[in-house]
Amino acid sequence: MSGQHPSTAHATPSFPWQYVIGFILSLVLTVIPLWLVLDHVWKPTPLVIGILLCAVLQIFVQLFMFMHFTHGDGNGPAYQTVILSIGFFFAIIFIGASIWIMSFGYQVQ
Amino acid sequence: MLWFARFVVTFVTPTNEGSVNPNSLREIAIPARKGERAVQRGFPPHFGKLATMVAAMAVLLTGCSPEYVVFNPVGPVAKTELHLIILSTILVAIVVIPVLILLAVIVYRYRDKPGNNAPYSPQWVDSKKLEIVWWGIPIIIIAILGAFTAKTTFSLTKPPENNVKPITIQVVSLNWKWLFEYPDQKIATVNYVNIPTGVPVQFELTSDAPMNSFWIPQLGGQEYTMPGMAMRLWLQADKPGTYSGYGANFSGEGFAHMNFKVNSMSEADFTNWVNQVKSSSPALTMAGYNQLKQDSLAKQQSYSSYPPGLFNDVVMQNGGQYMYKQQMPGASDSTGNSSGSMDMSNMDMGNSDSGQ
Amino acid sequence: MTTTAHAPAENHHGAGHIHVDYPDRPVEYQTEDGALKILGFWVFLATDLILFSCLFATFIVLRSHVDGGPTGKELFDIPSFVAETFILLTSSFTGGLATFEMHRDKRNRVVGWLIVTVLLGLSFVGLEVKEFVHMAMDGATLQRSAFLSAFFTLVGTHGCHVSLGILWMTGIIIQLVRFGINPITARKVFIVNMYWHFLDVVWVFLFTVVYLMGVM
Amino acid sequence: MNPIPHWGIFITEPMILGSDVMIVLVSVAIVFALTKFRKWGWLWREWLTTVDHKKIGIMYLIAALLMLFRGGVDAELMRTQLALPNMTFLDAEHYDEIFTTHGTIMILFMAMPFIFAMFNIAVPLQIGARDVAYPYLNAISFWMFFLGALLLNISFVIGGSPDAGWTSYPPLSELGFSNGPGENYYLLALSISGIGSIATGINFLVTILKMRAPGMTLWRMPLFTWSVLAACILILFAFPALTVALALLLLDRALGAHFFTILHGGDPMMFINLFWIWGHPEVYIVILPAFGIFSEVISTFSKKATFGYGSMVFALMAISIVGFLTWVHHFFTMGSGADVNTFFAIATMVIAIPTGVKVFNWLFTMYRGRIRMSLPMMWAIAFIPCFAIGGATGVMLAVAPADYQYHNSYFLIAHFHQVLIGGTVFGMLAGMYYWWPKMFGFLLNERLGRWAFWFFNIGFYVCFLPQYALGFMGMTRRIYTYPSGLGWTVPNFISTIGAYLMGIGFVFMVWQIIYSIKYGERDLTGDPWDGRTLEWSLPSPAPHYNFATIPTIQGRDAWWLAKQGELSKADFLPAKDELKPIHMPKNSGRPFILSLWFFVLGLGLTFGVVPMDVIAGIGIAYCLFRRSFEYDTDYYIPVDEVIHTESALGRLQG
Ligand code: HEA
Ligand code: HEA
Ligand code: CUA
Ligand SMILES: [Cu+2]
Repeated sequence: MSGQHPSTAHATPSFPWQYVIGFILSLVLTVIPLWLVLDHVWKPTPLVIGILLCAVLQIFVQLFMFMHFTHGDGNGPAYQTVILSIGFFFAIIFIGASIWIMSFGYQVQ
Repeated sequence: MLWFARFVVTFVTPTNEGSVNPNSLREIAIPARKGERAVQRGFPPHFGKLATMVAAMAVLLTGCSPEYVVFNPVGPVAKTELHLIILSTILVAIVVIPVLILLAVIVYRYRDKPGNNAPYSPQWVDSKKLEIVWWGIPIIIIAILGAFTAKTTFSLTKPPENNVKPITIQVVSLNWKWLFEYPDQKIATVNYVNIPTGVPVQFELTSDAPMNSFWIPQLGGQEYTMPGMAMRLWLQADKPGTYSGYGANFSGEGFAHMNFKVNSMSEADFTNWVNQVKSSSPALTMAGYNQLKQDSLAKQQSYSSYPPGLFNDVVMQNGGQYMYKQQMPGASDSTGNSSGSMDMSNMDMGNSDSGQ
Repeated sequence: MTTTAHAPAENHHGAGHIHVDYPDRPVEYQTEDGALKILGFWVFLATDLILFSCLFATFIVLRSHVDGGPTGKELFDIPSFVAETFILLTSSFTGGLATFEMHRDKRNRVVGWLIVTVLLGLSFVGLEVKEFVHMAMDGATLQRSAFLSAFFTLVGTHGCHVSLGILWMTGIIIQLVRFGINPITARKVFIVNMYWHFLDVVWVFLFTVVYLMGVM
Repeated sequence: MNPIPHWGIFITEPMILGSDVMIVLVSVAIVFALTKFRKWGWLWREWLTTVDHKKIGIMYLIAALLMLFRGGVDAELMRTQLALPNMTFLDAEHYDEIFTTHGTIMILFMAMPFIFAMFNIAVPLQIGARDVAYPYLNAISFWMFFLGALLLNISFVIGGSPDAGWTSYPPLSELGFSNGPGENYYLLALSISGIGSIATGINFLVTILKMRAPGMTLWRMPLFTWSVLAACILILFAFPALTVALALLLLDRALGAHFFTILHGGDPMMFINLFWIWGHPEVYIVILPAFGIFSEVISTFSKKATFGYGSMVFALMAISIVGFLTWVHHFFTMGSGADVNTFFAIATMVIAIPTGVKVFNWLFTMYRGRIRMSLPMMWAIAFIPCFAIGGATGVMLAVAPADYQYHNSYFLIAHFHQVLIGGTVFGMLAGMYYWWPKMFGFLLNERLGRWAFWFFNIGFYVCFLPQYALGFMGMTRRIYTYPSGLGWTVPNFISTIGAYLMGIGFVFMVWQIIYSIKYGERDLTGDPWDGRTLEWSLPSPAPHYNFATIPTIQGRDAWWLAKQGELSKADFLPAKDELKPIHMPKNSGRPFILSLWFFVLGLGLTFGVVPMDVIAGIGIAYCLFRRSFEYDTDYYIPVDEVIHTESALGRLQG
């Protein structure tokens, strides 16, 4: 996944399509959960899953449309893809496991 | 591997009487004096003179003395735990002992001495077969150990005995003493706890001071006492006797002195004792409790009564961190947890407003 | 004998003074040092991600510990956090446009978009401060409950990140004006925008987990 | 408020005073010597402002040895107090402070700088780089660590030390129960040095990923470098959790927040959770580099490549990932639930599998090798039994229901000293002996080193084996005294003797170093151990640019292959006509000054002196701002100079 990024000024497209599309997507992905919550149609569990899903999609928008996530310097792999993936993995583990741990099964009710 | 011999001994011979300690608790509460030589006081004579290391090693090796409280369990919980300890020791020994032997042999055989004619093959640095062996054996061992661990972990959440009606004792760790309340008998004690032999005891644990840990090695393992929470620990004594209990989690200056005694006695003796406490001991008032709560050491004490609901009040005094219902006005408890299962009601966002 | 690298060139990245190791890479990657720093910044973002995840974990665990005090539902003002969200999303976009123009070597446009981004950032921080002050005046302070401690710390940490980003971006704008686009300033623009997009990602989760779930 | 009579106070205070006087005297002596020999400029130019990884490594090493001494003295004091029942040598207050600083210093300010010393000394040389990816940041890391350590150490002199254990659990560590500055010292010292650690993690990760010499593919990397890579992953994803835990506790204490207080819904258990999210990976952070060193040392001194290289690499990575899934084993007894405990118990045990594979591969590296008993190898061999037993008791601890009996007992203390000392300390000492000639250009005296080795090793077992027995006797940790009659006396007494033996071992080590500085044999070859990896192709010590020309690597253990004639040795020597000017970073005083500001900030926060904090904040901001506007950060070493240096070393070709 080495960076086949336009290397000079002249190879860059003249209109920032990628950014515009990304922006529109991010707006849509914000409006949807907002509407879902304010609209009160869904039950809590699917609602939470739904809005979290939108949030996760937003990550992808920022990473791929804005942040040049898969571009490296053209010399060797784009290591950040691996490192950030591990980072996301642990972030999920830490949050999920903390919730699980802090639920205290041995507690007297 | 010194204690290993002891495991074997414990495993094959029935355990001797559990009661151990000649010194009473009051001695512990007395501050240590300068120059007071411990050796002269209540030190079992068969230990001989302390200075000789040989004797000392012998003691460690035989280890048959009742001082090894963990190896002298007197209740089903501690016994189960001891069995796991023995099992895990044997399982890890299966790999570790060969490692030690291999190391000794290899280092001896392949040392770089002139005239050493052991083979030297610097190119031999890979072997699929061997690697499969030493990935495989640990995997098998861990699988066995893991299975036993899982089984026991779940089984210890239940009362050790199903046919006998359990009693409940509520435990509050204070700075730096232990308060025991008997909700059914309505009496309370400090720094000692009497329990009927053969009856499962449900200890409910909390703290009105920094967190501590409640540990009676001969009856079973410990559990934390934490402010704002009530935790459950099942223990049971199978034999009458006096056992040591410890505060196991550091809680400040007086922590070293947070020991207590557990007396296991027949149901009849227990009832007698309860009646005796009821008739002859003072009552624990709220003022008395507040006094007791102060940072200090304490002697053993008995109370004929205590403020009703004290335990619950202690748990709830700051809102009871995890008592969701009290805290989130308007929220319903749709999850309806039962004990021992996961309690996610206070975090599960999906359920948090199902009432609205 | 070249003993030192000289002060950055005046206008164009092709200008001779900066030591360019890889002329045919995108401008931010043209020096060895720049390439290393961009990867290093990615790694830093991974650590920052963990930092935020721990704050999120704390917030979620303490979310219900309101101690009889105000809850999220009572506190959060929907129009205000929705406005904050759209402002930040837009600023992420304008920051991206700055990177885009940088690759087209349009110094003035880069500066322009960065200024827009900074201004949006400022209004975001302004709204947030207003929100915090409002809450504090209603007695919902950091000291009131575990929930509020966690709320202010989580959202505040993000706010501090944004504020730092504003200062940093301002510094880079000045450098752009003074030195133009060259491999060094380009790398800085690129990195500060990575940072900015990352804060947008974090905010999306604040928006979802703290605010939306708070008012559910 | 204090129920326990302070009998020990008259003995203890002079001890503390004594150590303070020692510190002051040594400082005065240093100032005097520097002035007398006009060395201030030298100190500033060569050390305080250096960005050279080799010098930073040496400074880490010196700091680590000093902290080993400080933590060791703490240990000796504790062991003296515990030698007999009802001792009054230390009172509760001082004992509590001492075990807290002992644990904190040993892990954060001894083990961490020790591994960082090894990172710095060896990694760039092993992968054929001229420096790390960010030399300037590297200097910041060091000075942040150093001033963080200093902050904790002055607590004994100014204001009082922390006394809630190295784990610092709330609510004991909250304002309500610990209201002195001690706890603040702990929080700030750890935060400041923690920033440095994260920076080091980033630095070495990028260095290893991006700065390898041509031909040095990942699969040709020395195992020590691999272990550093694995440790960096652990650092990156673990340390932020510590930062958060400390910061939140600080918010509680300084601003009245309620994260971990008992009041207003705070939840102390969340601190425990966050602390161990960091804390468990932390122990693997300090062990993995030791594993790397053992791989290098065992292979070098057995004259055989490491057995099962692929497995070794895989095991390192597996440990670094699975190491993140085990943290609950430090609080099985908190009652998180049978499901939670089971999951984390099994995840913990799983670590034994890759670790065991490593042990077997080391054994089979020696098998059919030729084992030379030099000092590094002695420590490596001593490591195996010690760590195998300590790891095995770790697996026993991981059996959750059984841990209910071991938790917070001396069984636990014995376990972790066995892995920390038998693993990390032995490993770092092996590394120190191994790379010492590379660092300083002379060899350490073998005979004194052997004395140190035997005293330390025998002392170790005498000290810590009895502690397993104590655990089974119900002795809990962190008690400053115990009554007689429980059977604890004899094992404790033996243990104390062992601790003294280790102390003697350490004294021999210091003697060995001082003696060798004067009389040590010079290392003229650059390759005193008949080494295998790239660093041994360089002269000892290496020139400050490391490699005049970067060699192209054509195999694993390339230098060894070259010596065997399988590759050309000439590849590792610079050729005159290939030399180019060498691009190097400039020295800078700013890392030191920036860290000083952090130190001032820490001190100000510790005592709540707001003006101090404001000034320090401005200082920090100014340093960062200046750096951002600084473009003149590097220079070129002219070819002439390189030629001069290399031909003086007799290495130049053509
Ligand atoms: C360098 C540091 C280090 C290392 C490497 C380890 C390694 C391990 N540790 Fe340890 N540990 C600590 C430092 C370390 N630990 C510290 C400091 C504490 C206490 C902190 C405090 O409370 O203050 C602690 C506490 C601690 C606990 C908590 C106990 C309690 O508080 O009640 C547990 C429980 O599971 C545990 C388990 C393990 C395990 C399973 C390993 C494994 O990684 C070990 C793996 C190694 C082997 C198993 C040996 C080699 C293998 C073989 C020879 C072959 C295969 C073997 C088998 C199949 C059995 N450790
Ligand atoms: C890498 C980490 C590390 C290392 C190397 C050590 C080394 C030692 N430790 Fe430590 N220890 C910890 C980490 C470590 N420890 C931690 C994390 C804790 C938990 C703290 C807590 O509970 O919060 C702990 C706790 C701890 C306890 C339990 C305290 C308690 O709970 O009450 C004990 C008791 O025996 C102990 C003993 C020792 C001893 C004897 C050594 C010996 O190896 C020390 C050997 C001595 C030296 C290396 C140098 C000494 C030098 C001299 C004496 C020279 C004197 C000469 C002159 C003045 C000229 N340690
Ligand atoms: Cu810890 Cu409840
Ligand atoms: Cu651990």
